Amino acid sequence: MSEAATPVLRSQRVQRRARAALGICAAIAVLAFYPFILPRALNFGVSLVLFAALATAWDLIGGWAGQLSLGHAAFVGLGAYTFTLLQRAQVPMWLALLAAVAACVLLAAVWGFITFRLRGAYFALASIAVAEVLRIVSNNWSSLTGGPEGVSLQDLPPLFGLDLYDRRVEFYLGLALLFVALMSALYVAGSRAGFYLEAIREDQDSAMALGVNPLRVKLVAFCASAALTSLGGCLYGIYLSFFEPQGVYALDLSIQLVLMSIVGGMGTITGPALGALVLLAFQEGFRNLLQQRSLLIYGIVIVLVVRYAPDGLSGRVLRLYRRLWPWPSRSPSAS
Amino acid sequence: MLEVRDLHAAYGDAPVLFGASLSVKEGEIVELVGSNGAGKTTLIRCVTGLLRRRRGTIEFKGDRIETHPAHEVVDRGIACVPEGRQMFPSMSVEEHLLLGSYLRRARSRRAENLSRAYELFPRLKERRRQEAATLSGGEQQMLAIARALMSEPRLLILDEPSLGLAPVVVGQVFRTIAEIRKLGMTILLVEQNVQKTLRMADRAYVLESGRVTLTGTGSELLGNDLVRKAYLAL
Amino acid sequence: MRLRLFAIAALLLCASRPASPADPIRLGVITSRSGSFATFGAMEVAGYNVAAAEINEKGGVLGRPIELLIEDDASNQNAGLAAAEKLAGQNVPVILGAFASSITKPLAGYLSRLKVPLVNTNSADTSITKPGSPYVFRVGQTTDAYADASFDLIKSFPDLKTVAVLVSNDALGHSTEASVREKCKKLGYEIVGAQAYDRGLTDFRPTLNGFKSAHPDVVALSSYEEDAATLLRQAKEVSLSPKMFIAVGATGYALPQFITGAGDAAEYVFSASPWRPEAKFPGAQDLYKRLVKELNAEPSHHAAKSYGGLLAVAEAIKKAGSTDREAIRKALREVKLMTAFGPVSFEDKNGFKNQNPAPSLLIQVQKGKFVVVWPKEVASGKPAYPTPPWEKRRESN
Amino acid sequence: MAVALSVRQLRRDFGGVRAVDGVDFDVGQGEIVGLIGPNGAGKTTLFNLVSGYLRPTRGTISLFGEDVTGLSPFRLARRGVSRTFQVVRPFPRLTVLENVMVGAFLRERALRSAEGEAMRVLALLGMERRAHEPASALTQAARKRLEIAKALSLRPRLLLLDEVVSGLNESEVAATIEIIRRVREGGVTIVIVEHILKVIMGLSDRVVVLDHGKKIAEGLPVTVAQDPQVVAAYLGSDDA
Amino acid sequence: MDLIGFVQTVASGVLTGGVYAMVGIGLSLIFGVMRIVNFAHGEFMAVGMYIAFALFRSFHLDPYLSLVVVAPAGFLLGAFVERVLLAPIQNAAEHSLILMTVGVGLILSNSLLLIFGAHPETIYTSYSTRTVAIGPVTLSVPLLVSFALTVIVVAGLFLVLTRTDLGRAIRAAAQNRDAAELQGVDTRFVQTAVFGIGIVLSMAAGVLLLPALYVFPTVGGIFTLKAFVVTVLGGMGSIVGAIWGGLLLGIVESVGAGLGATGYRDAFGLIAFLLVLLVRPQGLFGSSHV
Repeated sequence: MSEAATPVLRSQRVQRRARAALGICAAIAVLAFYPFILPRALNFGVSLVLFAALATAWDLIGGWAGQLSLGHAAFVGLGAYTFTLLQRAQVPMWLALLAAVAACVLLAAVWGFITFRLRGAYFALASIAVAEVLRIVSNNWSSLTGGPEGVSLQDLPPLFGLDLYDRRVEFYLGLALLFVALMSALYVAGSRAGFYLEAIREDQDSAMALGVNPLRVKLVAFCASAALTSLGGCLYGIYLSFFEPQGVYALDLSIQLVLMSIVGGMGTITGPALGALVLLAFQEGFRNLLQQRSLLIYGIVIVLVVRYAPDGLSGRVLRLYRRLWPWPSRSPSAS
Repeated sequence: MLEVRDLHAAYGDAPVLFGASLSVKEGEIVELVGSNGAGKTTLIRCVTGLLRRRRGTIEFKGDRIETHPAHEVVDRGIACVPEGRQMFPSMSVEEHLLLGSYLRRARSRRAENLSRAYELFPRLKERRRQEAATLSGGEQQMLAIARALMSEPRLLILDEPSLGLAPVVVGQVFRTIAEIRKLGMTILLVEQNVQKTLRMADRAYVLESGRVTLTGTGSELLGNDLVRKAYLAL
Repeated sequence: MRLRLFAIAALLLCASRPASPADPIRLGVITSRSGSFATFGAMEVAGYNVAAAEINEKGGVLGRPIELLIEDDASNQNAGLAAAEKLAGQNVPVILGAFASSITKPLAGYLSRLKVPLVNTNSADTSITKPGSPYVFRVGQTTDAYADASFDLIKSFPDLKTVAVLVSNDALGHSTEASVREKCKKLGYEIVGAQAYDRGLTDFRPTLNGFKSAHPDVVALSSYEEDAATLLRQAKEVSLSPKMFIAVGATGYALPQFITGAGDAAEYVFSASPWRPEAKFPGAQDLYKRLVKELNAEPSHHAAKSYGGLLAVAEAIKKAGSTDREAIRKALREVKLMTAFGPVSFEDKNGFKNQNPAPSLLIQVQKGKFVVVWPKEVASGKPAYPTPPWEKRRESN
Repeated sequence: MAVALSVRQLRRDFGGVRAVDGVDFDVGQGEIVGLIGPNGAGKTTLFNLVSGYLRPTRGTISLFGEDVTGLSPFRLARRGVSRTFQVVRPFPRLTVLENVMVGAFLRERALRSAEGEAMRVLALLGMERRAHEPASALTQAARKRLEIAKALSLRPRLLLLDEVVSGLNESEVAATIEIIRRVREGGVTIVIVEHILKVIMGLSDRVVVLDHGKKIAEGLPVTVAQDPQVVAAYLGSDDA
Repeated sequence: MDLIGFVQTVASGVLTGGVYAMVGIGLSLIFGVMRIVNFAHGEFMAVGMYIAFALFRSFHLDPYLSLVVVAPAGFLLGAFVERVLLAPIQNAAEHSLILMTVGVGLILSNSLLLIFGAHPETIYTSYSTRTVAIGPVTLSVPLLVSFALTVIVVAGLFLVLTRTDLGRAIRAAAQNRDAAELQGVDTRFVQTAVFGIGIVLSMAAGVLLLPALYVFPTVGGIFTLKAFVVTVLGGMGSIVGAIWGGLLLGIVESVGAGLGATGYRDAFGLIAFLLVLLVRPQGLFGSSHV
């Protein structure tokens, strides 16, 4: 093969990233027309962009860094509660948003500092415990959080003249968040930080030998993931306009984010968002039909994906794509 | 009794053996020598069934065993004292010996074999209730040998029994091996300490980079400068 | 290909043609058909179906039959909102639902903004109608109504002075506790203990033991059904013997499962209850039979409330004379019905908005059966009081 | 000659076992020092101590005159210590180039320059043609070489090589030796652990011999190979 | 709380803790041998509860007697799951194993939901509310019986592990897999057996709790968390540790709730769990092997 003689001085990753960047822009552009195309399915649209963003944010730590957090609902809940409670206390909205992000980043820093010393299953176990403790506290500290009765947003002042309760406004806010989340993933995919995250995931000891400080890198990724997730939590709070500890701190919510990433492909730029689309469309499409069976089918999906497509759907698609169009730079001897 | 032919093996994608062959006849003591990384332990792992070979055959008493899992290989009569002794750290000395006779065919004479093991290693009897983790290196090595004998093997494989032991203890271990040999046991020995063990060996094989490069009787090889070179990899 | 296009065009034409008088009136229903509230969702659906059948048997409303579009909220807020949007998009004049307060609250906010009237039949949370919204109506009683009835009974026994409260750690429980505290303050009862517990694996013994040393006259409760039976069994175990056990929050103790689950420990326990077939409301027994037939199982009060709710909606459409949402919303406030569930009307009172002021019943387990003991007008028996201590009961066994 | 690495009275216990027992040695700047000894002598433990993967029970390690005892591996890496692992550890899901880039990022923060640096290292090792293959697809020999490439990508001052030629065939061994020589010419100090003494003897300026965790000999390769104590350690002795 | 109340509270904590211990032992045993954290452990327990419930409902079989059915059923179910779902991926990344058990848990709890409905179910036996008085302290008969059976089961497990060939093979496989193979132990079989035994313990614990509690399809999640807490307190993989961990959790919860923070009851255990992970990841009771 003649290409093999002249090595391409660009890593696959950079090329992939360029392709993904184009794809993201195209997808966001198409999605921007959603409210005009499906004006009667805006609730679905909002949850779609919101969960796609949340799953992408989860994947920063779960997929790229390989730290299986089963407690990301903690950030959704803490973000939503901080924002809502401050907003009720007449704090300006932007300040409330900022505080929500700050609270989650702080939580992530402390939580990560304590539990990143643990590996694998212990980290996953601890993450469940953190979200559960927050749930229990929110449930019982009624004077602050409203307890199990939950909390509802007061009337939100318009933001730049836009009504925040208008589903279209919420949709575009969610779309913006999704864009930011995807851009973060894109950045991770082609930067030093991303290389370090993947190196830690693949082999932490070997990464350390190459000058990577695992605790620091993981903490940064965790905090970034927490910040994005908290913004998603705020939006989720606005969208629901009423929520309770049981709902926003639920283990089910955390698992749903993980599931979206797995189905779409962990540690890929667009996989988690794709997974969110597939799962939510499936769920909404069959809502009345499946009824009780929906979670059962979730379970079966997890088992099948783990067993037969551990790289997720996009991994499968990618492999098929590579089989059809092998990498140009790959020397024949290697295959 | 044991016939290894053209054995190829790898760890994951890393090939280690490139067509090694050797044979052990009933009643013999055969030694396998070679520098580290030559593939000695890999060969042993293939014979005992802990590692699946890539290519080649392993025959024991006329039956092909290369695809058998380890526990079936033991059942056929090959016992192994693995490299690094491989204790069960929080099990007692006696429990190790009882496990040694885990196989059904060895269970019926368990009591008998147990007392024989204690006869052979009186030190173990003193420590029968002690956990393996608390034993000294030499004691652990003795226990590993005694444990292997409990399965009433026809062939005993010893992988680097002197590894990491103080010189005085090494002497004890070799004396024990000699004693076992006197009982009529067929032995395949992997050792680094060639000076001492080649004297005991009926025959020996030199393994270099996954291939057998030299073979002969123990005393032949003992004087052979090539062995020294192969071993020191000079 | 061309044929198919024609077919689609024809379908579209059919869909958009103006409603003829025989067209059914489609009403939206959102309830939990799956997930953790599915059992209650089934009760609601049964109630709605029985009511719809009854209305249609009598010729429907405005000469048109009623058809229910039932959407599942999967016991989940997000799915509930998606369902609401879908129904609103199908131009239903009214939506009934949802079961759980946690799902009803986001629905209430959302549908108010869309100006779609929401008639809720079973959610108990105070805040749904207090302060409420002009578009949100509730048929079921609030915890305040339960507390009113309970304290009417407590007041009638002057030897009762102290109260201990044990509620589930959720919206209903907290609402109940607040109502009880308010009543106690107003009527001068002393609260000697108050605890909330989490649902799920529950060992109440430590808490009950804690109460025991405070010697309350009344133990006021609010629990879901599973906890109710366990709680009374454990009260028996630790011999917590107040003069009265009364379930102010009316979920678990008013269900038949409580009696089967708690066995003899259920005896003498009072409970507020939104509805019982024994209550002397017109057609109550008949409703009960129809519900049993529909469900093939023992119906609960949830089904009766949903039944009452749909009748009220039909009445409002009749009064409005159209299926216009605003007209129906105004007409709902005019509704004054007496049903087999009890009276239904929507009033603004004590800070509530569009709340059915129906009183709560009080029932008591007597010899393994529920007996309606309060209010006297509809009662089927007399209260058994005081509750004998557990030791005495054992002797009598 | 300035001292690159200095180890003093280094000791490490695992439970009751003393794996490294009071070892002293110095490595001069630009030197290649071979570390040899029979299996279980404590060579890998010593490597893990020097590269920060284990904390010494007692003793000190200094690097270019600074005490670095107890520093974590990545801090040492930033100070110029680079190591390979006996059991090679590529990042399997990354390509060869990306594997090396992880290390290159230590000195080059930007993606492009890290890529260039990694490519340069791969070219040095004759691996540039395999840059875009996933590391999991490499043969053992190529993995060993990738391991060296990763270590070199840090532009180390002190390179610790743990059995980088074992398992290679003769021509591969020769090529690797050539690479190591070239690296040294670039001014890098090298400590090499190897079982194949031929390699050590040919490469090293000096040799340190360990047995049972203790240093039993040190000196020129030729002298050490003749040392009866060393021969006994390897081949065993008659009198024991 | 007065002294008698306190003693009473501790006593009921110990009794509940015994059952926690049994759930934890199963989890710990599985982890010790297979290095798998079974996120479906509580769901298996719920399955056990429902089998006992169904047998009681249909045949009026006493829940304690139903152990005779539940134990072999549990072993078969566990062995099946291990063979078909876990064994094929045993060398996969750790998160795959975790997710696989999460998936199994979802399947189990939702199958229960489909079969039995979301409705919580209780059984009422003649002894459900019976108590015995020891001095001023009254204790629940079902809890006492459960505790006694737990003690018997755990003691039996200990005997099996220390006195039988299978038990020694299990411990050997947990401590050194290859060496166990070299003694003739079929470690594939041992893994299957261990997962089966772990599930039997979990399901048996469910049966023992049934007369004192109630069951609903998602009850398992709560117990999975409790089992984690128990095993981490005691040290993952340690059976003795799981016993102490279970008792400790039972007492901490009980006393905490008794002192007037009923709502925070579950939080106590979780916070203790996080603290232990922080300070002593190997558990409070050392890390002695299976």
